[in-house]
Amino acid sequence: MLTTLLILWPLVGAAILLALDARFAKPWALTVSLIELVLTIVTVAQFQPDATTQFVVNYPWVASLGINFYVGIDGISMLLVILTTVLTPLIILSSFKNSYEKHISFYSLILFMEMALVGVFVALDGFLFYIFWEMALIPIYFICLRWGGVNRGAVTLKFFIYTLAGSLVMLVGLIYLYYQTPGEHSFAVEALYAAGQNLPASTQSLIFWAMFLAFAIKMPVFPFHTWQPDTYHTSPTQGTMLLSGIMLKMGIFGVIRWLLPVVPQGVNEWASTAIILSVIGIVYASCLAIVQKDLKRLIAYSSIAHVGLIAAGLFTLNKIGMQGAMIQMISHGIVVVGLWYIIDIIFSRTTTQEIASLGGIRNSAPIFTTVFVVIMLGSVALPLTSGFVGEFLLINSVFQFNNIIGAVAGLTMILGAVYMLRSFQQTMLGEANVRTQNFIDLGLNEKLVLYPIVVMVILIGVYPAPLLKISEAAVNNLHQILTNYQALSQ
Amino acid sequence: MTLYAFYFISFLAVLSALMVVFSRNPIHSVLYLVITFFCVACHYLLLNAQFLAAVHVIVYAGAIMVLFLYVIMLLNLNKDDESQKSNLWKAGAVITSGLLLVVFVGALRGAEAESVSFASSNNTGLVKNLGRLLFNEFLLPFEIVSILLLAAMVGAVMLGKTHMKRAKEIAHEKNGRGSVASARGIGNIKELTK
Amino acid sequence: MTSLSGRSKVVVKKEMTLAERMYLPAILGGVIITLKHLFKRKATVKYPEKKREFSAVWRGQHVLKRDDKGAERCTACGLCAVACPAEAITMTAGERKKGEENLYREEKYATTYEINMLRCIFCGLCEEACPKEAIFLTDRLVPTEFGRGEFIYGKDKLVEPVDNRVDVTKRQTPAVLEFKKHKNLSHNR
Amino acid sequence: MNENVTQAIQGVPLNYYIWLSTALFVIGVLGVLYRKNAIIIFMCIELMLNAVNVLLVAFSAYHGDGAGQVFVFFIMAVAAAEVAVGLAILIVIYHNTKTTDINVLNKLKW
Amino acid sequence: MSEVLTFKLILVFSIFGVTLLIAMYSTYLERKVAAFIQDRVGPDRAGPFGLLQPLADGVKMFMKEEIIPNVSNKFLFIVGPCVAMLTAIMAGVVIPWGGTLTINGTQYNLQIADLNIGILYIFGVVSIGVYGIMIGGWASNNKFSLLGAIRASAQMISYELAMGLSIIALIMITGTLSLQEIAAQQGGGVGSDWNMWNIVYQPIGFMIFIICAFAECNRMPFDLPETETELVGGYHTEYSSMKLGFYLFAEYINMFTSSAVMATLYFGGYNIPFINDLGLDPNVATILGTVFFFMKIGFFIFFFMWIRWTLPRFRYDQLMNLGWKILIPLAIANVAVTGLVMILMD
Amino acid sequence: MNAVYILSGLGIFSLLAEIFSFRKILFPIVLLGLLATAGLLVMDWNTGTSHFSNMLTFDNYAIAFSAGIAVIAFLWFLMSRDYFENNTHVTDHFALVLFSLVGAVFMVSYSNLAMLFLGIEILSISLYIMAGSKMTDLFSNEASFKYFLMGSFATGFLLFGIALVYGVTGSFDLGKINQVITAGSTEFSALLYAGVLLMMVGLAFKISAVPFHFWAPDVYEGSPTVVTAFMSTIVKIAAFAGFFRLFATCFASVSGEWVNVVQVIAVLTLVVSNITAVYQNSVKRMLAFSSIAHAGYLLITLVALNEISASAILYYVLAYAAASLAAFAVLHNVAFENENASAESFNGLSKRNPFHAFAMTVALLSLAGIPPLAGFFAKYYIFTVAFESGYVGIVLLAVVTSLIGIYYYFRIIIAMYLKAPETTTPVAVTTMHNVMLVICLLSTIILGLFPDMIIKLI
Repeated sequence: MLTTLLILWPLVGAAILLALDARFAKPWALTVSLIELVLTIVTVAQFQPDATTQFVVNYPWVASLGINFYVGIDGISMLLVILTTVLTPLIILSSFKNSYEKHISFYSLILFMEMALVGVFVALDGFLFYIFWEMALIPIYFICLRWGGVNRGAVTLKFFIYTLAGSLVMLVGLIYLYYQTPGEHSFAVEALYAAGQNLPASTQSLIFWAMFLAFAIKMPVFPFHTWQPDTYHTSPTQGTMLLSGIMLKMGIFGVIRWLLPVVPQGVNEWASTAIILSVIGIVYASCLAIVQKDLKRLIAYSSIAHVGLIAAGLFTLNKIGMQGAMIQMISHGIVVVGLWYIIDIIFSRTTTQEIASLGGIRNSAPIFTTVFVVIMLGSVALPLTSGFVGEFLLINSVFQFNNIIGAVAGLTMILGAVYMLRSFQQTMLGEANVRTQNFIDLGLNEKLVLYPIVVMVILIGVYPAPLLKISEAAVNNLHQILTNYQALSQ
Repeated sequence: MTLYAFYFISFLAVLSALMVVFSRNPIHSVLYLVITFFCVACHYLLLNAQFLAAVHVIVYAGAIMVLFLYVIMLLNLNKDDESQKSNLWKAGAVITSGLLLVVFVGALRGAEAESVSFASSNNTGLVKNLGRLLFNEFLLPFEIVSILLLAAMVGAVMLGKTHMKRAKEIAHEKNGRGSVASARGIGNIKELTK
Repeated sequence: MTSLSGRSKVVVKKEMTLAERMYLPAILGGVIITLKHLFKRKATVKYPEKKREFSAVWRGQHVLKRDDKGAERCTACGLCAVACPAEAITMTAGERKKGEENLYREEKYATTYEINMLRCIFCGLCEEACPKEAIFLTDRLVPTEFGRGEFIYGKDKLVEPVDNRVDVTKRQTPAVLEFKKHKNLSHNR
Repeated sequence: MNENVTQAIQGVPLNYYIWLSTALFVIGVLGVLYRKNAIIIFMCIELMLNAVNVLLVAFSAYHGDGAGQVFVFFIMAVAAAEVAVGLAILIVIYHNTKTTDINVLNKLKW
Repeated sequence: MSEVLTFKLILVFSIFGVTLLIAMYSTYLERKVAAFIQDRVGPDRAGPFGLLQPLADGVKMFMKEEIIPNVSNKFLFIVGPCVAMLTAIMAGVVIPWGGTLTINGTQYNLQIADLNIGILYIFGVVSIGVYGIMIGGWASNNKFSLLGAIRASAQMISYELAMGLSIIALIMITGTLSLQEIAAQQGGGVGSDWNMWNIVYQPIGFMIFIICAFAECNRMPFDLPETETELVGGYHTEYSSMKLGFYLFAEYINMFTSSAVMATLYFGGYNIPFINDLGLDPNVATILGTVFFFMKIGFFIFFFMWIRWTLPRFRYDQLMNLGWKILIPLAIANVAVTGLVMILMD
Repeated sequence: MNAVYILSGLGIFSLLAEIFSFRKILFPIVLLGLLATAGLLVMDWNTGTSHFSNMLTFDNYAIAFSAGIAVIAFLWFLMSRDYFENNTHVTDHFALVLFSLVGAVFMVSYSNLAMLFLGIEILSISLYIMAGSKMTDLFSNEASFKYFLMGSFATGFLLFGIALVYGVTGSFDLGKINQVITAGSTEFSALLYAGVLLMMVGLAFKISAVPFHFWAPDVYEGSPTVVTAFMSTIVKIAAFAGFFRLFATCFASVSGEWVNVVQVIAVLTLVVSNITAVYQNSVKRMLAFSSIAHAGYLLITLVALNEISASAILYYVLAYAAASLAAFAVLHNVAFENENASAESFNGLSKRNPFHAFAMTVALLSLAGIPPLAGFFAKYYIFTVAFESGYVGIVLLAVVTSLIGIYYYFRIIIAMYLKAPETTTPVAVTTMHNVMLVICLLSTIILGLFPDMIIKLI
């Protein structure tokens, strides 16, 4: 029941919001997201950190097609739900000083998005997962379209078609799996697991690619990433936050929940390819990030690099990698939201995001600079920041998989440090120019957003155990399944 | 005997059908089509469908083709003012229909049915039998045809009538211009008398 | 104005009743009228065999009269041509030669005298204009011809033959004769 | 008399009628494609319908089943209705364009 | 078999001859009636009472100069009158001219062909009759002719509808389309098998039919296709000589045929009331019947002419209004009432 | 059967209304009548009666489609109120529309080929006229005439097919034909084959499947927008339901013979129409191509014929109709002066009339097949049907083409939300339109959320 409430509450909130006066939109949206957060906390409090799936709700929805409203939370979902519900209030809060036109629809879209995201993470029915997956696409599309920057029409369309193409292929795969489910056809996750695992290896490979394409586009992994920098660049800050902070995790979550256990043999066969792609992506994105002149694009590419690492770690199929992926998802989400907000702040005060035309902000805005430093360090995975735990585990797992690849993947930290520090140096340090000399330091509102992020970055870096504990059992369980099949196939 | 009659009538039918397509003058086409229809009526007679033959002549030759002729005359299309399609197009048309014919021939060649079971009584074409069928088995379609005809009638009248109305409007516009002028004149007078 | 004859009807454009609009009674009435005519006496006269009586004042083909001795009365004064409203008459005058006294009554006579019968409207003004009582309109019909030219009557057709005089006494009723005596009237001057 | 007719039918194989109507039908199609004058195209369509009628009557006679001939009635009724409507449309067009050449009707691309 | 065939051939030729003869003398009659109605005597020079006048007219027609306009469509110009004539003559095929003659024990039917769809046949033939006029009018390449042709076609199509509807009511009563049977049904003797003429059951139907027959024959007051005051001569403006003669002939033949149809359908055809009760020899009765039939036809022909010289011509819109707004609804009502009465009588 | 009575009665009533000056109350009466039609139809549910010596059979399939048509017609009337009001021949138009609905009901409920033929013709003839109802507009004339020519041409093919089938089977009754075919006398198989294919060609013309589609865009573009809406919803539904009824019941036993052809047609339809739609500038034309594309999706069900095909089609057409009507209603209002509006005329609609923009967005999303709207489930069902019969290739193709579809649908969405409007005047709308849009949107969403409502019907 709690799960249903988690899904429905933002929707109800969005609906009420639509009926409200424009003055109450911002506070109401924040309230809704905070209540959602409270609900999550309640859930976490009741959550048993074991391998079981809890808070299961299972209603028949389209009985004739074996589709059920089947949701539940296990460790992996729990983490991501937490991430979503934590970030949403921050994102909403971050938009308070912006005056978007028609902001009622803006906030209701964000709430709608939250609903879809939570839905994606808790769905235990393949079809339901797909529905939420696509539903998440619509609000973000409209957010980018209506409140985005120049050339947003073409860019968002590209983004939309890209992701939809991937997900449609995934749908085909899902339908195929559905027809392979034993007995009464069903989309339930167990049934799909059973169906997928019983398929011959060649078919599994096909399914693997069908599903992987969707997830890879969403993440995005190297050859499928072309939509991402443009979209990130064009979207309004909140859109970008949603995209990179949470939506990106949908892809990784998809891999964990709907790819690895479904077609283990296919995964076995193609995991190395996926890893290589991811690693190529890391290097490629990092290199591009170095030469970027635009802060937003730089972060966009860094995001590709980070996510590449997560994917690579995940596909090594060992426990460390998976756990690292989990923690890194959280970390990356938090950090990247912070970074986007910082860029937004810079942009709103200097009307530019070009690295070259900035500089010397440190002089006028020390608090801001400090916050920036912490978050940036989180991003470059300095020890004791959140990034470190995840990246360390991930690189470790890739090393276990293959030394050379591991070494290459390790570049991500170095290159990340290079471009992040360089950008920091160029924007914050040095001589102040006309644009930056009157840089106003953080206001209350901004502090409200950034301080929690800073706290979380440090907290997770210092004491990640509670988070790890939430997902540990589930990850172990997953790993168990995979190793079983690895053993079976060898 | 009947076979020769069949050959002759068929030959005439096909020939005049071709002439429908290839004669330059629309009126000639109409007349050739009338000849084709007569041939078809003769075929009906050969097939012992007398009632149908008569109805065919009345409906097609007597009404439909007269209507065609009427329209052609009304629109005065007796000139050869049809811009010819390009030869390429014509060749394409001939080839397409040739292909269609080939396809038909190919499809129907297998249908060389020599033995067809004849019904014991071959009075199907008589009015009485047809009437019985029409008013028992096919009663609903028969009634429904009335709706079809009603719709066609309403539509045709509507199209025709609106056109008349438009002609009136044009006339009215012309008059209207005059009345506008006169109105202006009145205005001027009013201004003058102020 | 009140009608003197009392035959005129006032036209009223009233809405017709249903019975009237069906027209059937009216048609029936019409049909009966025509049927009645079917049995009426026919007005046709079989012309060449049977001729209809001319009225006394009928004006037919002209004649140029001769006097009792057989001499032409016409002196080609041209009054008839002047009087003719249709410009149908034309003539040329000539002088009488010696030895022609029995042919022409006066010294001057018409060498040609033509009436275009296609132009003539048979009004009789020539007859009235003639001071010599030379031209008269008779009760004869102008026969049909095939050519236009043949309708231009010369003297050959107009002058009465000596031995076959045309009777014009009908034209010379006592009233006419009496009228013609009054020389003081402008007409007869 | 009916005996005569039955014999007459037997004298002509059903195939011949199938061929005949096919030929007429194809000529109709040819006309539709070949000509430009809307009225003639329209007439060619009528020709196609007639080909169908011949076929139906032939089948009906050979099956000894009147349904085919009844169907022909319906086709005729429909043809009549179509002609009425079609010519009405044609006249409206003609009044707007002063021609029945379908090439004038190219405001909308094909 | 061959005897019957010979008889049929003789019948065909005699009917053909009689038709032409009657058409010829219709022209004479027309002039006579016109004259009489106008208090004249009409043609009376050629032969006694002018009876040879049609011959003289025919000779005149043949001798006239044959003019084919240069701009006309020559072939169709000639085809037009031929079609008109052909269709006019064809209609007589199904009319029962009399009962049966018994010669040498063989029964001969005084009808060329007893089609079971006789009425439809007549309709078919009549409906293509308009082609003659339309082709001729169009081929003349003259606007008056064309207008005449257009008027003719519109008029004939319009009135055919009402005509058909009026006959449907009749057919509902008779239950057959065969003219022979319809005629036979109206005969009989005193007693149980006595049948009235159809006019008794279908007065309104007859009225509609006769009006439509006027229109179909392009007779006054419906002679819009050839209104000489408006269209010079309508569809035959450009015609001369025998081609014109064909058109005129066709018109009279049509008149004759429609009179025959009217007599057959509504006035008992060749039946004479009570003749069966006189106990005459069947052959004599048949011949008497045929004579009587021709008398009926003669009356209707006379009626055609009578009306012509009585009523003025319609205006074109009046013509159409009459056809579409009065006759067709009336005919439909007639059908409905007939149907109702039939149901009630059952 | 009651539906037929009511609809034809309404048609005649509207003609009488002209005489007795009922014009004012005609509109509500027609609306009520349509609802009554739908209600009466639903009351016949599960009775499966056949009428008039098996001319019409109102089985559940027929009832579902007829009721659907009645409801869609109801919405259509709401949408086209002003079309009727601006027209001089109000009652005639009403009558024509109602008669064409009668034809549509025949097309979904026939069980004799004669009724199929007559249904098609009643529907078409009324539409020929409606397409040309803007007399002075040459576009409209042209559309009408093209529709007419192509419609009659197609009828010719259909009839030839019917004749051949009759020749083989000796009957027009679907049941009897099926019996004969299943009995499997191979003597005439070539004739039968030709007949079936010709009928398919004829019907493919009517549903404007691809090699036979070329008339559709022109006609859709030229006709008045409301008529286009009618054509692309009700007509399409009726035509496809008729098509399906014929091939799924009558010729199902020889499906091996024709399924390849349908497959080719479906593939062509999907590819060609979607690609062509991308290049269209006029919104109406784009919607026309989109409707052709949807015919392609529907054809997939015929390729992969199985027991859930019928319900898939029903669901698809309802979803499609709801979305399509909404889109046309918006187009009608936006492009009121300019019937052939390009995508530019949608520029900034979100500012001129936010509700319309929203409605259009939802409609287009549904057409594009974005979950959780009805359009998605519709496509999904079709994919599952195809999957179940093992046509994975076609499904993949359909996936690709629906991606292309998104491209052109989203162009309008982008225009509405992104581009600056040329004029800032708000788009005026009537309450009727808003009600109609709300109903369309709600049904799009509700159908999407609870697809089982429809799916379990047949």
